[in-house]
Amino acid sequence: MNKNEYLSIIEGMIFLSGDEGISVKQIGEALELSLQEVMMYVDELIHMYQKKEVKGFEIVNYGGYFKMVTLLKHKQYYQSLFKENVAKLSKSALETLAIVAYYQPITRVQIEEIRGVGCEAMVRKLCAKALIKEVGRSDAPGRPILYGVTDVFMDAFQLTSLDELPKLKEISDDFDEEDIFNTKYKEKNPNED
Amino acid sequence: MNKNEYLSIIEGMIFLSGDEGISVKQIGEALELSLQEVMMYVDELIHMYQKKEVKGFEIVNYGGYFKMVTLLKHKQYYQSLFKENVAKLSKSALETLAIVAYYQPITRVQIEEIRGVGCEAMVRKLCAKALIKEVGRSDAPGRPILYGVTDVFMDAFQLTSLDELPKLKEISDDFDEEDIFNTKYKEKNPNED
Amino acid sequence: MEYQVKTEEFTGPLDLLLHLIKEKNMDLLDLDVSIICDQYLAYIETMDPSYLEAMSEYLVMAAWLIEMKSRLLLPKEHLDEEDDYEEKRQEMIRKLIEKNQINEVIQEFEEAYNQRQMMFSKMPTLDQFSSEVEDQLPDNLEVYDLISAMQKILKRKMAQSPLESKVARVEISIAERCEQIETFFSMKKGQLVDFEDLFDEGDRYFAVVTFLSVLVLVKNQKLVITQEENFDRIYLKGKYYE
Repeated sequence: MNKNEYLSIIEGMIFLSGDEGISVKQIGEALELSLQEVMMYVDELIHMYQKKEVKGFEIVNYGGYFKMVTLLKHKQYYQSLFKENVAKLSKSALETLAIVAYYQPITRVQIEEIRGVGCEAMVRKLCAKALIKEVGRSDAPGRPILYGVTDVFMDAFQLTSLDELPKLKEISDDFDEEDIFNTKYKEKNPNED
Repeated sequence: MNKNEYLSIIEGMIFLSGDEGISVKQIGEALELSLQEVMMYVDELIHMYQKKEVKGFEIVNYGGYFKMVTLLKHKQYYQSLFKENVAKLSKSALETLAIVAYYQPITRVQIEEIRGVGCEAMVRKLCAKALIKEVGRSDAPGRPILYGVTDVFMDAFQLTSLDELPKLKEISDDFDEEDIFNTKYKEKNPNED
Repeated sequence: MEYQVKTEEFTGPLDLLLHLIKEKNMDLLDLDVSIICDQYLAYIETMDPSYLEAMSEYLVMAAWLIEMKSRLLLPKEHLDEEDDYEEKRQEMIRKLIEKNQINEVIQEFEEAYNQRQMMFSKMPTLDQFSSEVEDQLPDNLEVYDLISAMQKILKRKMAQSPLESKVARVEISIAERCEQIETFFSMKKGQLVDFEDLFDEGDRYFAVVTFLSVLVLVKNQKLVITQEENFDRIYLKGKYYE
């Protein structure tokens, strides 16, 4: 089988997999190719799509699953074909998801500590939305459930891997014990109080 | 909008229409083009696909509906891709199982209505795997068989009761800004999850 | 000070604290508990008390801030107390920093999410290729599999229903189907088309409507039917393009 043949079949596989997507491993097993070979072909395919002049959809990699999606810039034309379907996430939901993504695996109590509010209902809801799931149990007393993000999450936020999460802003270097002690007795500004 | 732009959007529309396909009329209405114009573009698109060197799928016209289908000559590779094996249940199997678990007792026709595709083979398969079983007959005309999940199903998903599944309402509900009002503050107890 | 505060603007008391600190142009690391405590209380007073449950979380923080402030006012004789205060203050700063870090990236998260909502894909079409090799069940199934499968179905039910969806097609009229078939043949430019090609898709109703439509089109002299011999394949041709 020559290269174009492999590329064609892989293109067909990604096409068939639809919104579920397909992993390098699945393709490799079906075609009896090594992961490296599959990666090479998929990369080439993605590259070919990037160069296309007529392009109604492109190949993306969300959480290790390759799938075809239409282009953002054409959204208005497709929207007329679909019913309104934008599911909004609330600020609290986004916040909780971000915390799980950065700190996973994480217990509910740990999430609550960072958010400063109770999260029981929210955690249950995000599980029901398949955006987070149980990934194990902590060794802490009571063996609380540990949560992590899912492939549904990776897709919903267009992430290939968690390495792509926006970097958290560095805490400035001068944040050490010394400084905090030194600033403690700062004079109050009478205008401010 | 130039020609390539039109071609791209129409390609995207045919892609999105999936198995159902899309008619010239539907495309014309969405893009505010005459039927003649749409036909010209679609013809050109089909022609472009014919010339492709890497081609996993092509555009066909079945009875007035344009759709993309994979090539017959690649069939064997797709079959080995979607073979079900010990390592995983297919997504269609999981979808059917989820529907039975949530809506049981349920007839095959009802499952099909929810999934939007025929499920006869799948229902038979899941019965053979003892994941679902007949639990009675519906009063509807023809007295169709009602299906429900089995103990094997409960074991496989490590469930003790179906109540452990999130409520359907939680799965389908939108997030809203009310979230924070639903979470009660609880005294933090280090021993508690 | 005229505050117009709604609890919905904040996801919790820490959010409100951060907001106040920013408003006062205060450095997080130099957090002055005394000032921020007064600000916080002023805010709380303007909150809508009807959201009692949400308010309670803000009140717990208020009580804690007041406690911190009162410790500051006490004579600083007992070193132990002093250390305790500083410890708590640092803990608070650490929490605020973590919360702030998350707040800073949330917008990016939201943008990615909203964009993705506007990028569409098709339903997987795997069933036709699916075959079975083993009867055994995988041992790594989890409830998540069911939930995400259900999510997909619901999402599809909401999203993937084109305006003229399957339901609409089931109710297609003969006139509509005639128009589709005519369009189809006008693109075939006089080629012969296998009669059965028109019946590739759809249910029985669709087939009946298609059959009747073909008869109508033939009657109206838009289509020509040809068949070489009895029981041979039937071919159709658009008459207009002859």
